[in-house]
Amino acid sequence: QDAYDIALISKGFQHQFWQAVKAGADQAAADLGVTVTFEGPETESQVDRQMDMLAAALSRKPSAIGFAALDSQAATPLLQQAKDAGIPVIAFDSGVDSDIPLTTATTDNVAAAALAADVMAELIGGEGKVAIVAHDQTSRTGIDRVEGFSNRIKEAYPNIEVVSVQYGGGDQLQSTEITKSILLANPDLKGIFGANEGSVLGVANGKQELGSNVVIIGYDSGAAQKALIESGVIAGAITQNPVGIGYQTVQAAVSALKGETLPAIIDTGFYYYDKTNMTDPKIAAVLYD
Amino acid sequence: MPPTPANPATGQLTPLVEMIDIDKAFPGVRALSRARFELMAGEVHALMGENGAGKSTLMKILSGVYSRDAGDIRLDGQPVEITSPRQAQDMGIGIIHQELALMRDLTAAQNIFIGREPRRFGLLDEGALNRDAQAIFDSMNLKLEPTVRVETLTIARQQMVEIAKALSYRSRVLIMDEPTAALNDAEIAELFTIINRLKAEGVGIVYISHKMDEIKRISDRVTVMRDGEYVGTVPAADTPIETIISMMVGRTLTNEALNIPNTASAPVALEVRNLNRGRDIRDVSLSVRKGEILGLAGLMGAGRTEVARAIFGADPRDSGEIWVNGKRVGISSPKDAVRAGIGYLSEDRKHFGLATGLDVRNNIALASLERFVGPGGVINDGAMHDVAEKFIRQLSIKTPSDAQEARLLSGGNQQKVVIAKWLLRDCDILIFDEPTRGIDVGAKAEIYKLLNALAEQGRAIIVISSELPEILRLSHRIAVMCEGRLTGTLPGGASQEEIMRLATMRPSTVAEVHHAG
Amino acid sequence: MTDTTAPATKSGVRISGAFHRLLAFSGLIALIVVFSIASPNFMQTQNVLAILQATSVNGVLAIAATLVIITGGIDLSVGTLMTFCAVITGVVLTYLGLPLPLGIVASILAGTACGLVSGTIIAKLKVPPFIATLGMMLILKGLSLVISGTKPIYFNDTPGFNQIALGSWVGTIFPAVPLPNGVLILFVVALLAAFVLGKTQLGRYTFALGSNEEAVRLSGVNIDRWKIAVYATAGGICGVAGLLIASRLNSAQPALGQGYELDAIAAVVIGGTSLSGGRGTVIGTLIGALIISVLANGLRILSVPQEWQTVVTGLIIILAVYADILRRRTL
Amino acid sequence: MTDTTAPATKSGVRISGAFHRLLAFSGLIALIVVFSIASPNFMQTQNVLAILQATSVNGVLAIAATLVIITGGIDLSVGTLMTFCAVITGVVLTYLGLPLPLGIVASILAGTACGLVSGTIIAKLKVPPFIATLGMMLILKGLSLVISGTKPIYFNDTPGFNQIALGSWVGTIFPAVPLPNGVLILFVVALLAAFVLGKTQLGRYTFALGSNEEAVRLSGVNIDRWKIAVYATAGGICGVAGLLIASRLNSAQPALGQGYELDAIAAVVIGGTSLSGGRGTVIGTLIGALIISVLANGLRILSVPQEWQTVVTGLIIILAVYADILRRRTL
Ligand SMILES: Nc1ncnc2c1ncn2[C@@H]1O[C@H](COP(=O)(O)OP(=O)(O)OP(=O)(O)O)[C@@H](O)[C@H]1O
Ligand SMILES: Nc1ncnc2c1ncn2[C@@H]1O[C@H](COP(=O)(O)OP(=O)(O)OP(=O)(O)O)[C@@H](O)[C@H]1O
Ligand SMILES: [Mg+2]
Ligand SMILES: [Mg+2]
Repeated sequence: QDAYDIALISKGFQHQFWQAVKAGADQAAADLGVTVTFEGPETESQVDRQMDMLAAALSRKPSAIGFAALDSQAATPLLQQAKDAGIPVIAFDSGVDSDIPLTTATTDNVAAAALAADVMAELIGGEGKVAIVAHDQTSRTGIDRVEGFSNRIKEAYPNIEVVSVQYGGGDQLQSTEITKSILLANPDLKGIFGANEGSVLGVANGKQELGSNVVIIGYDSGAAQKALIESGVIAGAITQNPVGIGYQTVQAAVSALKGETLPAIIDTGFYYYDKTNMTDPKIAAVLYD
Repeated sequence: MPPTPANPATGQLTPLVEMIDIDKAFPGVRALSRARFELMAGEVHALMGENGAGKSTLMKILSGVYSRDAGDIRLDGQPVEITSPRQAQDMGIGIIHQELALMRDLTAAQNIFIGREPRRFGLLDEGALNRDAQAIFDSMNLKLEPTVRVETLTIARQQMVEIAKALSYRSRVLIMDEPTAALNDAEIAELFTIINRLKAEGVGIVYISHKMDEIKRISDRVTVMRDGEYVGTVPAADTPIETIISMMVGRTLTNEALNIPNTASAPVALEVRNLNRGRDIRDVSLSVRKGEILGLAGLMGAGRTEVARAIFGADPRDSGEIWVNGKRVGISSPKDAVRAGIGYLSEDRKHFGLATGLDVRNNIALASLERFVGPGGVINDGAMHDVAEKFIRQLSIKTPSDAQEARLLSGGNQQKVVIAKWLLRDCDILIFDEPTRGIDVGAKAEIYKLLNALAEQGRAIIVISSELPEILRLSHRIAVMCEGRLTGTLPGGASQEEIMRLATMRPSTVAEVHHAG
Repeated sequence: MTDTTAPATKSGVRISGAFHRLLAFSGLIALIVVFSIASPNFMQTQNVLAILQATSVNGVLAIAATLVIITGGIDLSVGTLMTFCAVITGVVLTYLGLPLPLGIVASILAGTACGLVSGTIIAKLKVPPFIATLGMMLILKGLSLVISGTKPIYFNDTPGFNQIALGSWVGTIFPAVPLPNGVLILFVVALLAAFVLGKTQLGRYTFALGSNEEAVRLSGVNIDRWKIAVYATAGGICGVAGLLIASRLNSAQPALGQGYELDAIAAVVIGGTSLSGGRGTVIGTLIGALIISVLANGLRILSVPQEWQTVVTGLIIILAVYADILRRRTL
Repeated sequence: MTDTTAPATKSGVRISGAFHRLLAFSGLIALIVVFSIASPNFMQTQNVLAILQATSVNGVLAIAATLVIITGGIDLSVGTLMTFCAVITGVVLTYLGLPLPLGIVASILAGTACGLVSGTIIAKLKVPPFIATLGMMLILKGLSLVISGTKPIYFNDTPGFNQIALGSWVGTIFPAVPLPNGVLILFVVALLAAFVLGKTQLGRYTFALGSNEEAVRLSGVNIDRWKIAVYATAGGICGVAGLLIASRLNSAQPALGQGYELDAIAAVVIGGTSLSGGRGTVIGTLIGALIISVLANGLRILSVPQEWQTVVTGLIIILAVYADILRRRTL
């Protein structure tokens, strides 16, 4: 019998977060003796491009599909097609509003961003102005993280104000320019939350270019972010477990193919990490370079 | 202004068109200053003047292309404002522009009826369109497919399309700005038949040309302009050409005969052997000696331009050899030709000659830029300026400075710029295709002198011209083409009749093949 | 821009050019043959339909771009205009709860109106098309986000809306050919556009403007009006694309659309239309759009890693156009 | 494309045009005045430096694009070529551990080589510039990912690398003017490009090619060679941009770059260079690039919501170009 062929359609490709998911999937593929492919659109707004990728993947007749929906409703007809063809679907990263996926390997982005808000509040002493530099105004992760952070601030920290929310497309250069404008427009700014890796690297860059000492809370990891946390430019960051997401998605797909039952949700978890606990094996395991 | 003569045909006294004290200035140029013009119904009124005198500008004002700065325009004695080409058309004023204004990607018929397409049920009726165009071509005795794309036509044929287009408007006033510049005797005769017919129908015709013989043949009155100003209006019949010329240039020109030395013993500079290219060039062989001017004559579409372009490497050839100074040279592109010492002046200055966006100076230097390049590829603009000034003086190019953009020059002055480019390049072998197209009498004489001087210095020159007098005046020898073949070579003193005989000598086989294709 | 198209391919629909047209498919056919051999899944009905479906939106946008490019202009706003029209449809159908036909009309009207504005800025204010439509692209992108509140608008309350792109009227008549309506609509738009270009005054002036705008003006034609009409028509076609994409995603995604102009223009140019104007065909554009989606689909089917997909796509686009140039030269 | 630029502005650097040039700043100055009034933070030294720094990468890319656009071509690959050069530098400095000067040379050489390839495809194979550079854009994008292993390459082992963009040689001499080197490099590149365009043979042919390529060919000029030289020069300039961005981010980010071509071309066109070729100025392009970054910075400083920023940017780009057209018309 041929090795299982598992097609992963993600929300992105070039970002280090997605590369980490891919690395986890590749690892699982090697461990379990299956083949995986990994694809994602240019930006998280290209819902239709993701549909084309999903359609092409279906044409390939894979054994199973892993899918991180940019918009779960939009994908419903194609997912139905997969179900009709007897191809098991595993959702990952964010949930798919549908009963077709057998399970979802995901992080709770809203809760994770709220944790970032809590840390931020603590680090700036519970009052002052903060800003958010995020990657995308309309994608699920963008919305969840911005809302998770700002809602938490609003509810729990009346003396903290989110003065600016801007979006840099996850592009470091653009995020750098945005950060500089925010810092220059708000000289008394206390903290910035960078809502994904590209954004937070831009924020750190902007901070350094202006020689500011604003508190930065990041998201995800990657070699650069880890180094910046090490050196104190970034106070700390939320990490999901992208490698775990990738790994578990493939593992769940294989289990499904073998007819095993799966839990409804595989929570891959999130953590706050900083200089002090980065080398903690539990944390180190979920960080990627 | 002399008293307005009554129209000889109708005796009517109100002029069809009056333009009074028209002023027009462009940045840096005063194109018109109190210019005047008057046109009667049923009259052919020639508008004369040196290159840059303001003829085209005045007529563009009449046809709604430019707005005037000052002055009055009257139509049938009534003052009018003409603010757009459309409005001029509606008033019955049609114009054939000097610079062809065709849509190159459309067919001949589509060009003619642009804006007035015949329609059926709201849709374009291509059948009717082509039939109507064909009817106009027939009335002009012109053999042209209405469905041919104008881009593929030679400049002369494009000119015929423009004429057909102007005729199709059935205007009361028809302005022809150098309609014959690219035309041959046969087509000119055809055009004159049409003009006479229109004249009889009471159409007023403004006729601009630098071909002096035509003025006598076709026009009733002549208005002369100089430097944008009105000089005078004279009856064509009883004014000697010399008088008109001196009104134009402000002095009398001596028409010195050119001395034509014998070159029969000089070494051959350029030899073309068995040149072929599709149906356009069939087995053409010719040679030019050092110090010789070879005239290349033929009717429109005879293939002279094709031969020149093939020699120059501008178009690929199917077969044939090119020998320069006794050595066979491989020419597959213009740069090879120029390297071999061959220069080619195209008949179509707008598309193939002038870099219209560059200034005069750089256009003149375009083929010889290396000459002005110093260390590090830096251009010596001072030297370039000096050279450009020299040509501006020598060819009396009318331009505010050598930094004027070429596209802002008058047609004739643009032509002079292109000529200057090749004079500067100083090639051993020069092929000039319709070199005096649109050039005024004074400058023409200057160019003839220059060509002669070049020949005397040992250059070999081929002149392609549709003007037989020009060919006869310049050439040591005359080669004649018909339908892609060389039909004969005549000595310099040949008669027009001999040339015409060779130019129409079509072997029956050739005719058959041509029509079959 | 340098015009490298040979005289042979040109304006409008003409029967004499049919054979020539067929040859133009050669690049596309070569791709199809290669992929069919490389993967048994490629030529299966489902995948062919997936390719066609993937072509539909870009194809319609490319047809809009074709009209504008033939005039010698450019339209960078096609992608975000499509999104804007989708959002307008969302407002009409979901927010206002009006019936489906009104949503359809609204999308096309909104597209036409925006095209009218672009056209007017270009024709009357003489702003270069690149700038006018770049500005429009940004304005519409922003407005889509503003109007939708930066959230997708779903069409769950309009049953049948997703049938516009996903249903199959053809399939209900000929069950063997379950051609999705989206593809059918692409073909209908293509036919209409070819008809307009070849048979109507608007089409004639489209070519004439691109060929020599000044000459058209000197011929007494009201060029402003016709230019505006071309941009408005292109806008209306983008409205159709807006319906297609909204229907396909059963939602109006307000952030989508930027970057799509490049794919649309690429399809036009791959299809042999010259960016300098005056010449171009709708069928060429369709072929160009198909080449793009066949390439994307085929490489995915073959499981080529994504970074290599990009490299190969770039190479093949150049090769396909070069092959087309060779074909024309030897013709 | 319709040529709407008036006769007055044209080729090269010319002193007589100095006053005219100054006026061209008016749109930019208007923006600066408005933002200065609206926000006290806008005109602070640090913010001015931030704006200049933000202009540096796009400015350099736009200068590369200017050269190509003046020939009547287009270069869509500037953004991904920049990234490719950055990645090459990363390979040389970080993977191979070679000294800094080699990394600099490698970036510029890589850019020149890629430009050479694009230019050759355009000149020799007669592939339209749009397609050739679109293909290049994709190829280089893919190759950057392949070479880097889809991971950023950091320059941590090359101390001083980030001084290329962020240090301030000017500041060490005149401490009052802490002009970042990135901005200095932009100015140097601009001066060099203006010199090449205005004073050298290459520049002369750049304008001539855009004005009437066929006339240049029929003048016996080896147009292929010069065209290739222009694309190669533009490529080399993209190599400089690659160094700038890598130095600023202290890393080569392989995924970045696509989309940057639109900003670069926009700067060129806002600066008054016509897409139909034959005319254009480097100073215009600089102004265009500054307009874009002043606008972005100012709107952010004012904390305009992002979706409205987009709308306003679109509007102002159209208005700025329109104002420029009015100015030229009344001149
Ligand atoms: N658009 C323009 N801008 C600047 N100068 C112009 C423009 N059009 C014409 N001129 C100048 O106006 C003068 C008159 O030009 P015009 O074309 O009317 O001459 P012309 O008598 O028709 O000459 P020709 O016999 O060479 O055709 C010339 O000096 C020309 O350079
Ligand atoms: N009836 C026709 N319709 C269209 N094209 C024609 C016709 N007759 C000849 N031609 C074309 O004319 C071209 C030859 O003209 P060419 O310009 O070389 O000749 P020429 O002697 O220089 O004439 P011209 O005086 O027109 O410049 C060929 O390309 C030929 O195909
Ligand atoms: Mg004239
Ligand atoms: Mg000829």
